[in-house]
Amino acid sequence: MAVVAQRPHALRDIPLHYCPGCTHGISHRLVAEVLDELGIEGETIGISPVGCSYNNYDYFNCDMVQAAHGRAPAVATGVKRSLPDSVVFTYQGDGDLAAIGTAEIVHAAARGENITVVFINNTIYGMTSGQMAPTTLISQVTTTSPYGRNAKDHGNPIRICEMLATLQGPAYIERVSLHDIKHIRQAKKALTKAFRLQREKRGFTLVEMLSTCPTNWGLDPVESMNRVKNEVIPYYPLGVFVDCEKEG
Amino acid sequence: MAVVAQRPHALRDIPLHYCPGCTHGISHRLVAEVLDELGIEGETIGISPVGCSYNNYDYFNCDMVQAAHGRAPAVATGVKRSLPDSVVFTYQGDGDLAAIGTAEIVHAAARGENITVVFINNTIYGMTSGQMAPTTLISQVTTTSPYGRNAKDHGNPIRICEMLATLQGPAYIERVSLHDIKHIRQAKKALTKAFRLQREKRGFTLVEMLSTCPTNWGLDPVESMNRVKNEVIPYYPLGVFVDCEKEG
Amino acid sequence: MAKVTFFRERCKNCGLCISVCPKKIILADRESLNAKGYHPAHVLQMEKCIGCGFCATICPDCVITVEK
Amino acid sequence: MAKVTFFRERCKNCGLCISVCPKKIILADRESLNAKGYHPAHVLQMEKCIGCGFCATICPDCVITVEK
Amino acid sequence: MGEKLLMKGNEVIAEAALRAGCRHYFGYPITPQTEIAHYMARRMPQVGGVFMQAESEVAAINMVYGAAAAGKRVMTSSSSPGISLKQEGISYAVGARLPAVVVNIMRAGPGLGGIQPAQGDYFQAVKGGGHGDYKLITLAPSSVQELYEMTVEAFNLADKYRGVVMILGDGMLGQMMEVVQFRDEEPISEPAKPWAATGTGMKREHNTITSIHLDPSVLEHWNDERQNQYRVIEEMEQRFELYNTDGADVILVAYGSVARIARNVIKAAEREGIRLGLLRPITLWPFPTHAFEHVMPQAKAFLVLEMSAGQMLEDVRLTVEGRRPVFFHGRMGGMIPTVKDIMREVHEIIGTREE
Amino acid sequence: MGEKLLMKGNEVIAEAALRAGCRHYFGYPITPQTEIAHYMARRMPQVGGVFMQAESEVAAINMVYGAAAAGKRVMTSSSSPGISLKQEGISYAVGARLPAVVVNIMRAGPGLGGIQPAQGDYFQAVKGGGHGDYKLITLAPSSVQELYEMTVEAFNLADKYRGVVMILGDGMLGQMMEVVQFRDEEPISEPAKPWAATGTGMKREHNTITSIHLDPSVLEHWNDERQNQYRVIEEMEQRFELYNTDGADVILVAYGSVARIARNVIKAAEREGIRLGLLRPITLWPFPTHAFEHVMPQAKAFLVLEMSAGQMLEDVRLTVEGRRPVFFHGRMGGMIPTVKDIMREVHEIIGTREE
Amino acid sequence: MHHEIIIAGFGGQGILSAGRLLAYAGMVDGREVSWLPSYGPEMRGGTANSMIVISDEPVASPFIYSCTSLVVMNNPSMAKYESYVEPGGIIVYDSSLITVLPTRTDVTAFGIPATMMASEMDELTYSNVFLLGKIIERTGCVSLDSFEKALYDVLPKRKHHMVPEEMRVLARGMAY
Amino acid sequence: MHHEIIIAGFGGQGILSAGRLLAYAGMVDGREVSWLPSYGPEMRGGTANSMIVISDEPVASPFIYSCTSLVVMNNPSMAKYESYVEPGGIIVYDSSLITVLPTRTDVTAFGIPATMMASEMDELTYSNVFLLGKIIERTGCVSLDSFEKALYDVLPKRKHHMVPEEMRVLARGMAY
Ligand SMILES: Cc1ncc(C[n+]2csc(CCOP(=O)(O)OP(=O)(O)O)c2C)c(N)n1
Ligand SMILES: Cc1ncc(C[n+]2csc(CCOP(=O)(O)OP(=O)(O)O)c2C)c(N)n1
Ligand code: SF4
Ligand code: SF4
Ligand code: SF4
Ligand code: SF4
Ligand code: SF4
Ligand code: SF4
Ligand SMILES: [Mg+2]
Ligand SMILES: [Mg+2]
Repeated sequence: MAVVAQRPHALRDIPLHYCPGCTHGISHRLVAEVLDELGIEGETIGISPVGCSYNNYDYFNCDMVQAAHGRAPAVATGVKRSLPDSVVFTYQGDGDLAAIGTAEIVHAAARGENITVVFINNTIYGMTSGQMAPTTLISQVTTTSPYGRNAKDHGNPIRICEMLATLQGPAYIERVSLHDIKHIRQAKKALTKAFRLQREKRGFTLVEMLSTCPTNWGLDPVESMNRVKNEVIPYYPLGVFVDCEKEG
Repeated sequence: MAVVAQRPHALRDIPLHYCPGCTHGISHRLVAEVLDELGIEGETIGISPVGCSYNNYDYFNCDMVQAAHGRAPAVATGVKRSLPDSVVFTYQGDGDLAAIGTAEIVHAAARGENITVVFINNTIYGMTSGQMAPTTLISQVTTTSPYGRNAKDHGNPIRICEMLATLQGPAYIERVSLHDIKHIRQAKKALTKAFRLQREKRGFTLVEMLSTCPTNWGLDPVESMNRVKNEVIPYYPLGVFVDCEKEG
Repeated sequence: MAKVTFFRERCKNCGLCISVCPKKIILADRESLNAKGYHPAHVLQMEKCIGCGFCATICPDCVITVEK
Repeated sequence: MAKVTFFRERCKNCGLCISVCPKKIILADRESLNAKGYHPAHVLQMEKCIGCGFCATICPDCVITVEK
Repeated sequence: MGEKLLMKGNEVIAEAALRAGCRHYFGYPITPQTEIAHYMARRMPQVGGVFMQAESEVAAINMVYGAAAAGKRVMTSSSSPGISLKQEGISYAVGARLPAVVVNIMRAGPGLGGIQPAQGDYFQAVKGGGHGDYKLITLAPSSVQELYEMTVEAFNLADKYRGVVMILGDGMLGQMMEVVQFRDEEPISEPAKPWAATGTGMKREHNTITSIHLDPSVLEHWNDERQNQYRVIEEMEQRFELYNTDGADVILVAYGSVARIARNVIKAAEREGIRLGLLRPITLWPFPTHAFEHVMPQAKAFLVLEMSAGQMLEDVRLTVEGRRPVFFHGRMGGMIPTVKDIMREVHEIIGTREE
Repeated sequence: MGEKLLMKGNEVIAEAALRAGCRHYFGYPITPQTEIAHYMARRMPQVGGVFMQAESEVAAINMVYGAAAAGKRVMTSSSSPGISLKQEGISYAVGARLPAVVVNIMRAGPGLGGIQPAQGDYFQAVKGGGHGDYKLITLAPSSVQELYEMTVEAFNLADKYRGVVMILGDGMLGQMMEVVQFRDEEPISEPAKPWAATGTGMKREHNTITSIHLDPSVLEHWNDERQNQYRVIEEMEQRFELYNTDGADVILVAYGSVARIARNVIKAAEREGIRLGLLRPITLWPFPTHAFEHVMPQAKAFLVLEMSAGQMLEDVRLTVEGRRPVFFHGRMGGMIPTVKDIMREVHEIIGTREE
Repeated sequence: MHHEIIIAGFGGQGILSAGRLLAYAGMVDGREVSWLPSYGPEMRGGTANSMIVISDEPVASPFIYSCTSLVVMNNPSMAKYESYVEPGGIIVYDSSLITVLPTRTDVTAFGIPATMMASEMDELTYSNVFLLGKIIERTGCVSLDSFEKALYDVLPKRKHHMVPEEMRVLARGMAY
Repeated sequence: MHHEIIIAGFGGQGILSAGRLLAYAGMVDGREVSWLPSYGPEMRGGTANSMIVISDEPVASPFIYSCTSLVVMNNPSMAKYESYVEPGGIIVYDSSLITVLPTRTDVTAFGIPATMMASEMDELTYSNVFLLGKIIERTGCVSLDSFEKALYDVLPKRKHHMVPEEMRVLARGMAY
């Protein structure tokens, strides 16, 4: 009998601390599978964010560096400019990347920093108990938008891929979703491409993954997947925003 | 005899400290003329940046608040949310706005903060003696890109208007230039519109002014104007990027 | 025939595998609790399993190994 | 006839007004220096001035008042 | 006094700020103080105030700067790493003479550290974690009721001295629930702010808010004025509590949460017939040197207790200046000192002194 | 020793870093230290190193964190406001035990302040402007030659103790030119860094660089280890200079630029027949307490000189602990102490003591 | 009277709200009270505990090093807190989750399969109420009336209809 | 020997580079030297000064409160620094810019219309060289050979062709 699916080597065999049904676990596995399949675990350095995945340095088998909240792209820059032949990825939540870390992601992208950013957009601050993120949808209720986000007071949610796509540094930007099998597979394809392009030194790559936070959404895991499909994707269209292979 | 041109009331009658031929003086006068013409000097609060214009609080006749480097949009937010019926503008250089202040400008724009940003892009850090800015052109020599900016190491220059235009908060974004009479007049029109829209509470407005820094460019003032025309505008196309009056 | 193995102590009974199984053969084991306090997922009629791997693809906790 | 007045102590001899005057009547006064050490700009043949205001529009230092 | 309510420390800070007339709050979430923001988010819209979640701590403190410049009572709150990010902004607000309240609900450091209670930011608060010579009036409440009273006080002091006031609590204080009773009316004293940037209305000279003075003699003069003001504050605003100090063999010195544990220690010692006193600084700056003069005649030794490696310890030593022995017991990393361990120190000190 | 060169302090720092094997520099421009970046921008590409102008000071310190995590010798530099912005990052680097060198060429504060020389960031450097209990070895050179030697030293110390080392200079030191002579070869000691994140090569367990330890007992243990290490450093790494102290009536205590003025004061006093000594701390942390023990027997009084409101003063008082009178003369705002004013203080002190 | 109570288990088991209810009821009873939650970084599944002091005297430290009663809902917490219980105190634990039983002989221990019982009622949030029932029954730390008032005051309006059922669950716990 | 020299004027007048040349020449002469520039926030037009010490002994403070020689190129600097000059010292000033003449009688003052002379040569950067010439002539703080070497060492290669002209300008200053 052949193995159809099992824990990838790049993911260490310890329990994950995430809430039941949280898609952080899925994206972890996908990243690990790509490291396995491209055979790059040994040359990879991952940067952990501050957010629910703050300690994924325990989960990945490659070398890992934990970064200050929002600063993973700067830390990644420091690592990559020190070890230009390594593979460097950041793993960042939407609070981490789209709020406090805005300057760092914009400038890493603008510089065309040769790193891969795995961007987990669950439209909320998971770790600190469900505050509004820059990505929170209009009328979504959070602990800091208890009456629902409204455009007048809070502005409209930021679409990071679209914004970064105006820069010339990025080699590849795609938005994917983790809400069902088909999309999970597409997510993995996108990740694979991003890491491959990095190895080819093509520049900055980013994969945004629409994710869930069942706990702070107040929904069960399956309902959460449905929310992604029905509410999140309509605002955050899936697709490729930059592809250096298409343009060149 | 009628007066064709004279110092506007909103600009105080003291010498400016800028270098000979520096266009900061022109943009100051334009802002002041608009305050005069809209009759809003008395209700306006301006935010000074850190940059060569750090002390333009001495030059403008309206109330002024000096902000930390890059944080003018946050300071403006604090002022405007305190005095929603006032007119608030920031005046920021490209180092201030496009480097250290990236997060603040992006989020003020995303929130649709009802302020006007006067963005002085002279493709360089003037005050600190001519370092590379995020807006420095490819192959431009600066004190921190002594061999010329190159895309591989430093990335390509960031086009702020284009980037912010992807957000939904801005009501009006235009890029203008100060290199000749015709363009100076267009710049004033843009400023007038921006301030008017702010008074109408339409949201975030930004006018980027392509400017000069004769001193750090190593060119005389007239040559500097020519550089704007021949080298800067081709990379930073003039025009309107967002206009809530066109869209609605 | 396919074989699906659950690392039951790791299961958090999130229900995602249950929701994607095309054969609807995964269930939470209401009779037992793992040390974390969850009723772990398990397959009832293994013979119906087609080894599609959907369950493992969506499981956030690497609970599931699928063989075919 | 138009009249152009220069606040000569404020002038930095940047040359911008000189460059835009359609009548080419503005010049730096090589004979004199202001306290800042600049040869201030001045108009030589005021009668040629058309009062277009270009000089004042481009002057960064509010040196120039134009009347017509 | 109103009815008794069971409330969380963090929520009480928020409620107290509202009662003190604060209608502008700018913050960024961080454990263990996030409930302040949650409370503000719920209540501000109801009272016509502004709650804003900034994009970062840096933005938050600069929004505070803006609102204060506009003459408003304004507050921000955070915890250790977030407070580090605010250091430039705090220095600016002081430099521009803006009244504002900054709350630090400390957690264990350094770095990302942990989220359990600690007092490792004492130096940062009282010596100035930002650049330049400046001081923040720093209040260290020790109960939920005091969180309420000190928060109101903080706004009054900020306005009185046109400066930044810091409330220095820790995760235990912020997270615990205790009974609080609110006053029917708050003792608010908010002076006029003719210096504020509110628009000239074409009726006065323009106001400018700035912290830059390039002429060294001007900037020195500005600083001299501050230092003079600081001396006044040191004289007038010291706050402290003395408990059980008369005839005490050893005086415990502790603030905030740790002072509560010190009370348990005093009880435990009493059972053994040892008399301990507590000197509890309520203002950390100005450091309550007066309190020490009160107890110095009878004090035989001081035992400083902190959840740090010994930071307030330095201020105690500067105050005691060798006149009495000063001992220290500290825990770090989110560990909370135990009565047992402290009693062990007490025994040792008393042993030492009995020789 | 090489030939005599006339160089600017800032440029010498940069050159010294290169000689110490630093090939990674991340910074953001700010007066009065920008020449460090300019020099690096010119030289790094020539030696195959990395000069990067970051988007901000916050980004710069986090890039430093990354490069240090990757095992490289790395440096950043800034001036006061910029250093305030780096406080979170510095605390993180300490927390993750990363060796790095941070240069602060101080200017006057608070806020945007001025750009002239000051020493108002002493507390920030030696007490910890960031959150949590940590210490930075802080070096205070006083000449361009020393800027060179101390910068090399800084890298060695950072690696030796796996920590952040700060070079604390001021605008005068950074901007002045003086003659410097470089050694032909530097005394570099760079240990192996098996802990660095360089890729496992599938040959070892993965390395993790982190500053978070959520279990308080683990974090406390980590902190205890640091404190023990700090005690070792306090014992081993104190550096200071004693000049003219034998038989001195009053000992001047000054560091950095001010120590140079102190030398002028000593000359001026000599002309009046007054013998002054100079105790010059070279390490500000560890504070050179040993130096005080050397001079304590003969010292009658100490006069602390700073370009601040009195910050090192506290460490002097903590060291002297009431055994001798400690006087203070400080200037702020970018003003530089004058020989005349200091002599006036000296006269007063001597007058006092003669009674 | 002076009660020091620790409630410990996983996040999501209602560890914190159970403690809060007790403190609230204590206040209604006119006592001095404090409640201190642990706060982990994890929203679900991490260990959680809350410390409650109910006393006739002002509460010195809300953080306690020993307790008179312990409610425990998972194995790690049993391992950690068993030794905290003062001699003569009581331990109430969820026997459907706890496999490592208490070993002390100087305290009284009660096992109640609370999670299983709650799971059978299809309302997992009841599990801690069973256990609280036992504590209240054995120690009288709070009165039943105050506990009921606490439920009404603490629960959001939309959950008030559950209060009678919760009181019945409490009674089952008391009687177990 | 011990010279303390202040050169002051507007930014852009070559105040800093003139000072640097002197210090460099002093070093070539084998002296101990220091050079301390003022650094204003302004790139052009702000006031600027540089302080140079050239001595046989190690330089204590590069910051000086008085000077033996003063070169001054604008009115504000004259107002500020005239009193710095030690009795018996010298002041050399640009008489084409300075309208407020020195009033001290215990020092020797020389006015040279340096900017006008330089402007006539169409090379404004020479203005300070005229003034340096006078200082060197009166004080002998540096030797002419060293000054010439300083010019070659300090100026970028592409300006080396100007050195002979600069030396001629210097000589004119000395002779003025
Ligand atoms: C400087 C700083 N500010 C704030 C925090 C607190 N904090 C921790 S995680 C987090 C937000 C996490 O949200 P996100 O990045 O969306 O990640 P998620 O938890 O949703 O995966 C915040 C604000 C911190 N640790 N440091
Ligand atoms: C936190 C901080 N970092 C750096 C500086 C130094 N600084 C002052 S102005 C400036 C750049 C100014 O450039 P820009 O914004 O383009 O304005 P310009 O001078 O070109 O008008 C910098 C980096 C500072 N004052 N504060
Ligand atoms: S809080 Fe949300 S994002 Fe965090 S682990 Fe739980 S479900 Fe996932
Ligand atoms: S340095 Fe440049 S931007 Fe600044 S005043 Fe001079 S010319 Fe203008
Ligand atoms: S492999 Fe497919 S059919 Fe088999 S249990 Fe999993 S999801 Fe169901
Ligand atoms: S998806 Fe995984 S964790 Fe969730 S119920 Fe299935 S096996 Fe358990
Ligand atoms: S008004 Fe027109 S014509 Fe007259 S001087 Fe000015 S630019 Fe020349
Ligand atoms: S534009 Fe103004 S400053 Fe420039 S030369 Fe003309 S008058 Fe003088
Ligand atoms: Mg998130
Ligand atoms: Mg600029």
